[in-house]
Order: sequence, then C-alpha cells, then structure tokens
Amino acid sequence: MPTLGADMSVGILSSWLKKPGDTVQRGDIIAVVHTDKADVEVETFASGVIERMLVEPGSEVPVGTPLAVIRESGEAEPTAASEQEARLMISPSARELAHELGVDPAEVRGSGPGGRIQRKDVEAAAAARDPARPPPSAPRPAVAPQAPAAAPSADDRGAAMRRAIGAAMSRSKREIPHFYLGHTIDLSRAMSWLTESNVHRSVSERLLHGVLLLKAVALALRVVPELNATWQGDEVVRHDDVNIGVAIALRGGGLVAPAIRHTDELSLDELMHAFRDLVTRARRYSLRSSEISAPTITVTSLGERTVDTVFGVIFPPQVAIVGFGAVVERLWVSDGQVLPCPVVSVSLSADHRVTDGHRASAFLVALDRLLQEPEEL
Amino acid sequence: MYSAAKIHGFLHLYIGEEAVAVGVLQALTPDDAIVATYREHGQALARGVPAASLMAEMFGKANGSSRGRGGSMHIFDLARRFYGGYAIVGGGLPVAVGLALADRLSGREGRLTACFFGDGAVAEGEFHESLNLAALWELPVLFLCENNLYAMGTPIRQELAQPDISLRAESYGIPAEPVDGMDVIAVEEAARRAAIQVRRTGAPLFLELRTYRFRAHSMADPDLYRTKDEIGDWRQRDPIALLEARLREAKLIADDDVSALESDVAAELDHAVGVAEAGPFEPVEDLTKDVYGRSAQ
Amino acid sequence: MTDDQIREGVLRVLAGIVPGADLTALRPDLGLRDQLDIDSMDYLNLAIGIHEELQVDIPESAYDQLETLDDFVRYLAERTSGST
Amino acid sequence: MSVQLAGGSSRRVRLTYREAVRAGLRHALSADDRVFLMGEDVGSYGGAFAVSLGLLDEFGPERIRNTPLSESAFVGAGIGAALGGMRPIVEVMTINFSLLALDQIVNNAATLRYMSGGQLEVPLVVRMATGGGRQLAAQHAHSLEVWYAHVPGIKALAPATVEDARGMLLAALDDPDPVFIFEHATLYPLEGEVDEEPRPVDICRASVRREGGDVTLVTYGGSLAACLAAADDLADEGIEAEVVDLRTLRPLDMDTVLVSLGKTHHAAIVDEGWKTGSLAGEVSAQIMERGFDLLDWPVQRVCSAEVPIPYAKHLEDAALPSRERVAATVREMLV
Repeated sequence: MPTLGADMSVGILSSWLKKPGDTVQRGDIIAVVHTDKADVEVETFASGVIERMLVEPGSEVPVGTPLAVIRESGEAEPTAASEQEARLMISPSARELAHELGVDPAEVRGSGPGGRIQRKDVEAAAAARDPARPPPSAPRPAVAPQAPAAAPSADDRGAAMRRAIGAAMSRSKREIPHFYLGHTIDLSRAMSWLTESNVHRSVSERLLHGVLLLKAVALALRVVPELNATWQGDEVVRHDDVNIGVAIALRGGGLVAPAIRHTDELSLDELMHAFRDLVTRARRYSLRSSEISAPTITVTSLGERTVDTVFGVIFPPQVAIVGFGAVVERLWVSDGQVLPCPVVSVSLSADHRVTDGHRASAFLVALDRLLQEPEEL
Repeated sequence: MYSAAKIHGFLHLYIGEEAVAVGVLQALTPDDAIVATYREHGQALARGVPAASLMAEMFGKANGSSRGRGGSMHIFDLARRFYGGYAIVGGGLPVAVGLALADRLSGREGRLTACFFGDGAVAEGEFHESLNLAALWELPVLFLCENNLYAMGTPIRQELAQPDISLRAESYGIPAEPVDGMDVIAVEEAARRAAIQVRRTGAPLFLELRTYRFRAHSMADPDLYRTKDEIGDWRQRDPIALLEARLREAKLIADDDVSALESDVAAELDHAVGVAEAGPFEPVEDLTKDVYGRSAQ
Repeated sequence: MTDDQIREGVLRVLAGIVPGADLTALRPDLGLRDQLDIDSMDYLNLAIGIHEELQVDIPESAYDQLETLDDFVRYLAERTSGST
Repeated sequence: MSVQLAGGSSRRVRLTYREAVRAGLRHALSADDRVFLMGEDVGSYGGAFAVSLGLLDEFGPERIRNTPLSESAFVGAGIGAALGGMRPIVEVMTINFSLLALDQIVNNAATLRYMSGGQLEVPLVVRMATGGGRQLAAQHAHSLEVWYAHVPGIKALAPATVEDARGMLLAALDDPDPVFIFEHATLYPLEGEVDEEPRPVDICRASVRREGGDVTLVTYGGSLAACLAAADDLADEGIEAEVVDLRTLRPLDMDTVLVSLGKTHHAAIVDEGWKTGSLAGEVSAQIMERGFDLLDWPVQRVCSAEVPIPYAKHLEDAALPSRERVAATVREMLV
C-alpha cells in the first residue's frame, strides 16, 4: 500500500485490475486504491508473474502493507506440490554432522525410511568427496566394533575387547584401592607469565591458567609413565599417548571427562583451543564416543570459588586422577621472604596395585618443577 | 472481605459452631497436637494463631500463616502444633493417628492429638480405618466430630444409614459421648474430662459435638437445602448469645464490658486487615521453593 | 550505544553461553557466577562474545570488578560512550 | 573383577536382593530408634516377600508393627508419625494396593511442606513391590511408578541391583521428604556382591550399567535384566548397546542419558508401564526437548502391551517388555 499523500496512513483497496497468474511489467496499473481524498491507480515497480493477492478488495490496510506477491521473471518456479519448497528429510544429528563436515545436505541421498538422510549417509558423502580422509567413525555393522581407542603400545594382543565397565564412581572407589597424596605449588611465576603473555593476545586467543596445569601434568607423566595407564582385563597397560581426560561439570549437575588427545605434544595455544572446544561440546552433549573412552588419566578441578583441595575418584579403567583446588593467595616463603603468592593445592589419587607413594610423590615434584618454568610448557 | 474480592477460592465460615472450637481448645495444652478440617479458622484462632496471620493467609500474602500457599483451607502453625486444615473430607484422620503414634513411640506421655472432623467424614473409609487403628493400637487421639447435621447439601439422615454417630464410634470400642455443641460451658466441661482420661490412659476417646452452622457450607453455596425456620430455631441457641446471657445472669459482665469486648474485636479485625493489606506477595522467583527440603544435588 | 542496548547485547551473549537458563529472572545486582553457575571458561567466552558483539576488549585485569550484569553495563557504557 | 581387598574398605559378601533390603532395614532400625517398620504382615509372618523375616524377634512389636488392611490409614499414620518426628518405613505390600492410599500420598505427603509455607516436614519412606511376570493376572501385576514420579514433593526410586536395594533405603531415610521405593517383585531372589558394611548410595544419578557406542537403552527396575540380555545378543551382531539404569524416577537424571545419546545418537526406552502416559514417554519428551540435535533416529519405546496383564504365561510374556522385543527394536533403528 503506497503512500499517496503526506498525511495518508491507511488506504482501502477498492479493486484489483489484474489476477493471479497475470504477467505484469514495471509501471503497469494493477489496482485502484481509495483514500479520503480520491481513488488512485496503483502501479507495480516489479515485473514478473502475480503469484497471489494478499489483500481482499474493500479492506483497509495501513500504508506499507504488501498487497500482492509478484514472482519476478527468472525466479525458480515453485514446485507445484506445496507452497514452501520441499522439506529436506534429514535427522537433526545428521544435519549437525553435515554442518560440521561441510557437506551440503541437499546433495546427500538418504537411506533412512522415506529417504530420510542419516549420519552414515553424510559420512559416506563426506568420504566420497574426499576419499583420503576416513569417515570420523567407522561405519557400523560391517566392521568389527571399534578397537579400544587408546591404542595399547606394548600389548596389541587385544581383539575387540568388550569392556563391561559400570562407570559408577562408587564401584570404582570400592574396586580400586585408592591412596592419596597432596602438595601445594607456588604459582607466582606461572601466573605472572600468564598475565604477561595474555596482554599480547587477542581476547579470543587468551589462555586460562588451566592449560598450564594440563600441559604440566602431561609432561610430568613422562617422568612417572606408570600413571598413564589403564586396566584391560586383569592387566595394566601403559600408554605412549598421553590423552588427558578433562573433568567437565555439566550445567544441571553431572560430570563427564572426555579426552584431549596427545596433550603432551600440543602447544599452549592448541591446548587452549582444544579445551575450549571440548567444554562447549560437552555442555551441548555432542561428544564423540572416542573422546569419552580415550583418556589415559583424568584431571579434575572444581573451579575458582570452591575448596582448596579436591581428592578425585579414579575413573575406571584408569589408574590415577589429578585434582586441582582453586588458585588462592597465601602467605608463602619463597627465596627466604614471606610474600603473598598465588598457590594451588594439587592432589593425586592413584591405584595402589599399580604404583606407590614414592613414585606418586616423584610425579608431584616433577609437576611442581615444570610449573616453575611456565615459558617451557 | 470475601465480597470485596480480597479473599478468593473457597471459604467455609464457622459462625454458629464457635462453642466447639473455644470449648475444646480450653481443655488442650501447648503439647497437644491439633488436626482440623477446611473449616478451621475457629480452631486456629482459639489455639492462638494471630488473626492477622490468618487474614494475611486468606489475602494470599507472604506474611500469612502458610506464606499464602494454603489459603483459608490450609492454615498451619507448627510452633503451636496446629497441623492444619485438610480439604479432603476425612483426609486428616489418619494423620492424627500418626501424630499420636509418634508421641507414643517416642515415650512422650501425657499428650494427645485432637482430631476435628465433620459428620460428612463419618461416611468416609478413612473414618472407619482410623478409628479402628487408633483403638487397636490404643493411641491417645481425641476424636471430635462436629455434627452440624449437614454434609454440605445433604442432611445427615440421607447420609448415614446409622446416623447415631456416637454409637458408631463405640462399635470400635472407643467410648463416645454426645455433647451440646452450642453451649461452650458444656463443651469445655466434656472436653476437659475427655482430655484428662486420654492423657491418663493413652487410649482414644470420641466426642460428638451437636452443633449447627448459621451460614451456608461455603461462600459458593446458595444454601437452598435448609428451611429458614430451621435456621431460625437454631439461631435461638446462638452460642455467643447463650454465653453472654449466662455471664450477665451471674453478674460477671455488664453492658460496658460487652461493648468494650466488641470494640476490642473490631480493633483486632481492622489491625488484621491492615496487616494483610500491607503484607507483601511472595516473589514469583520463589515459586518452586519448599517443594523439597533438599533439592537433588 | 544506550545502556539498554548494551544490556541486551550482554544478555544475548549470555544466552549463547548458558542455553536453557531463564535470563528473564536474572537479578542485575547479584553476581553472575552464583546465579548462572558459570566458571572461568564461561567468563572467557563472555569476554570473547562481548568483543564480537560490542567491539569492546575486556582485559583480564578488569575481570574482578565485573561480577554483576550492572557492572558489565557500567563498564561497557564508559568504553562505548566515546564511539556513539 | 572385584578383588578381595586386604584391610581398607570392608569385606565383600554375597546377598540376595531381599536379604539386602533386610540388611538395610536392620542397619537403620539399630542405628536410629526413630526408625520403625509398619505394614501388612511385616511382623510374625515376616513380610509377603519375606523381607522383614526375623525383625520382629530382634526389634519387638512396637517397632515392627503389623497393620490391619487399611492402606489409607497406615500410610496416613506414617505421614503423621513423620510429622511427629519419627522416621517411619511403611511397607505397602504391592503397588496394586497402594491405590487405596493415593489420597494420603498425593494430597498430604506430597503437599504438606509446600502448602504450609515450609513449616512441616514429612521424612517418610514407603516401600512397595511392583511389576508383573509371575502369572498373578491384572490386579496383581501393575507397574504404576509413573503415577508417583508425576507428583512434585515426593521422590521415586527404582533399585534394580542388590547394592541399590540396600543403599537406596538408607539414603531415603536420610532424606527430609517422602521417598517411594519400588522393588520389582521378580528381583527379590536376585544375587549380588556388596560390601559387608551397609552404606547409603547416591539417589539422584542414573548409572551406566554397560558401556557401548551404538545405541542407548534407558531403563529401570525390573526391566534392567532384559536390557542387559538384549545388549549381549546385540553384541554378537556387532552392535554395542549402552545400558543406562535410571535408578531414580523423580528426579530424573537426564544428563547421563543425554551424554550417552551424544555418543550413540539412537535411544530406546524400556519401561514395564503401559506406553500411554508412561515414564518412557517422559524420558522421550525430555530427549526431544534437550537432545533433539543428537538424534539420528526417532526415540523408540518398548513398554507393556496396553492390556490388563493376562494370567496365561505365554500371553503375559507377550505383553511384558522382553529381551527379544528390545533387541528387535534396536535392530530396526540400526538396520
């Protein structure tokens, strides 16, 4: 409804001079509008085919109300079947995966009922597009179930081994003879290095102190490798890969500890990126099964505003868990002076069948030493 | 207040039955527990629940006796062991039995649980089950049936095949006694005797308090099922008028005492309305508060 | 940028970080950490979101004066008043 | 793989589900004299499912109280006793008879804290046997846990293992609100190994009883066995099913379900209740609301046929959820 006078706010459509299906050119008169001053002919500025009228003759509509839909020449003919374009039948998870893998769903053939596109169709399309890259998770029934994600180094004896593990903590506490060691680490060098280096970083590249702790744990495991192991059947298998499970609290309560692979080989920036991505996806429940079953050790922390010390309960089939309390300001003797310093209390819960207090303390000492040289992490 | 739409939902007036609440409550101690029905304003006031807190509750305010959550049918006051109004007819009886059981099992002697209910409840299964259980386990419950002759719109003769309620109670081996529910002195005297016996023996007793409500079952009841004459006859024995006449006869009160009393009552009511109107509404953010004592961690 | 626009921007970023939280009942004078159960990672995402949404860079040093929604609006208002 | 532990935590013992509940009762009765047991034939008879056998001799008639057949009165008395400061455990023989006490449960137990503005507290535990599978026909085979899980103000638990049968009772006694424990009648003879020393267990988290990456089977109580059996069958065909035991029906721990769904993208919910208005329906709705983007296939439900449970064995087996129906449902999803 065009404004046909400065003070005009509404107009009455008195009659249509065209009908749906008519082709119109720019400037054609297509309707007559009645205003309190006069009956005025209305011209169209678009050329094309009138698809449908939106306003009935005789009705009063405010200025600016669209009166008719004109499909400009050259636009695709809408399929006769339905008003909107045909709905793409795709499962929500497949759509998410397509987005993740950069596959255009419209080009995927759906194998589900009624042609619904499923994850495996998207995976196949992604693989077909780039044969070099194997699909993220092996297609299902055709192949034997996934081998345990943490490729055991020494022991390749295992066929796909069914590990019936109840993940309940209470069971872990009862089956695994835990012993605990605590230690307090002066973080003044680490925190000042972090603050200093964050100043030069853009906000999206900013590091959290957590990544320093994760990297230190990963490197300390090279000093005490027996902590980086998992039970398989009745045997402990030590792993070369260091995949640290990061305990993430879910919003409504509940905890999950997916792994960051090769934590020891990642740079602090790569580690921060992986950490941030993991937390985001965990809280959207979209973790990959490989991530959940991959950790060779777990690190847990209850965050800033909480307790000084946390003693973790080991996640079976792992053999250790490192717990960080909150970083707090404490009076601390360093180089003979008593100064207020940021410190963190770290705990190690370990499986008595696999290691002992002496080795466990060697791990915590190594961790401490690594955190005194943050620039090396 | 109700007609001024300050009070909503159901409201069951107690006018006419005052002698029962006042008489019985005189015989109870602070250690006794009380379980009542949705017509419990009389019992609550007689127990000492402040009128302001009742009025605020009926205004739905946070300073009401149940923080505006219960309304007129659900007045609670734990400090005064007033375990509330129950809107399901007969719903309170098993709870009263349980309270008495708790006192028994924790060795708290010399206590009773007073359980008020109407003649309507006598037809409920819970009446049968509760009296049987209290008698079987010999629990200190004082069952108080306010027989106002009507279960909402149904006269008692069309409600109970055996309308002699005291007789029914005795069938469970519980001594029962009918009492003139319009005479507060008679009620108080009977209640005192019963309470002393229950406290002493620990076994239940039953009083059938014959009374009458001058107003309809509730504000929503057109009260067509009773004749004006019948209501008129009972009004002759208005419990408050009866008491006033006796006190005057005994020269215990005179005109100025009566007017002083009336102005005190009026003042207390105004105060109550003031407190209710000034009271805050509970913030909507607290909607889910107190559903559980300890929400799932 | 008016205070309301800033507040709306911050709430939009928060909605992305705490999907499903009822932000309408958020008290602007109470700490965000307690009301929304958010941790240092969420605070970092908040800083990144605000940088993208309102083009203001919040240095780490400013974190401890930014506890409530009002703090954020006040802090950002000072830094965006120059640009409108 | 439980290893006999030297020293440290207590010795392991082998118990049946029924003995585990009894151990929980005995532990609670000895530890706290506010605790007492009330129910039909819980005394000299020892309980319809022999759970309270021997407790009368040990704790006496005051604390092991046989009740007349008055469900509304003795459940209501349990509520009153809880109000009066006791810690009652009421045994309603089966969920089928609990229908007679629903008024006391829904109108009193669940509402008194809220309706009194937070003044009153009802720390009551009610246990009842539930479920079919023993050829007792329609009136003795109901699975109506969802009726209780529907009501805010009470908690509903479904112990499916020997440890939960004992531990949940102790946790429920520690809870300030009414807690209803549903013990599937076929579980009483189930054997399992637990620590000798009874301890309360968590009652707000589900538990992954079997890990797998291809499909999530969500279940509770008497249907756990069928799911684990189905998972074994499926494993032989290369399908790894993850079995999530809800353990608590109110509150529902959806996080554990969603984390699993995030891995498998396929969910089947196995629930002995009738499908219409079932707990399975509620879990499915919450998956749709909170985990929609994780779904690669519509959520499936395996429930009882919508019939009064029949007496004849072959009919009852056809009506109730079975390992075969669970496995078949999973195969359809992963074809």
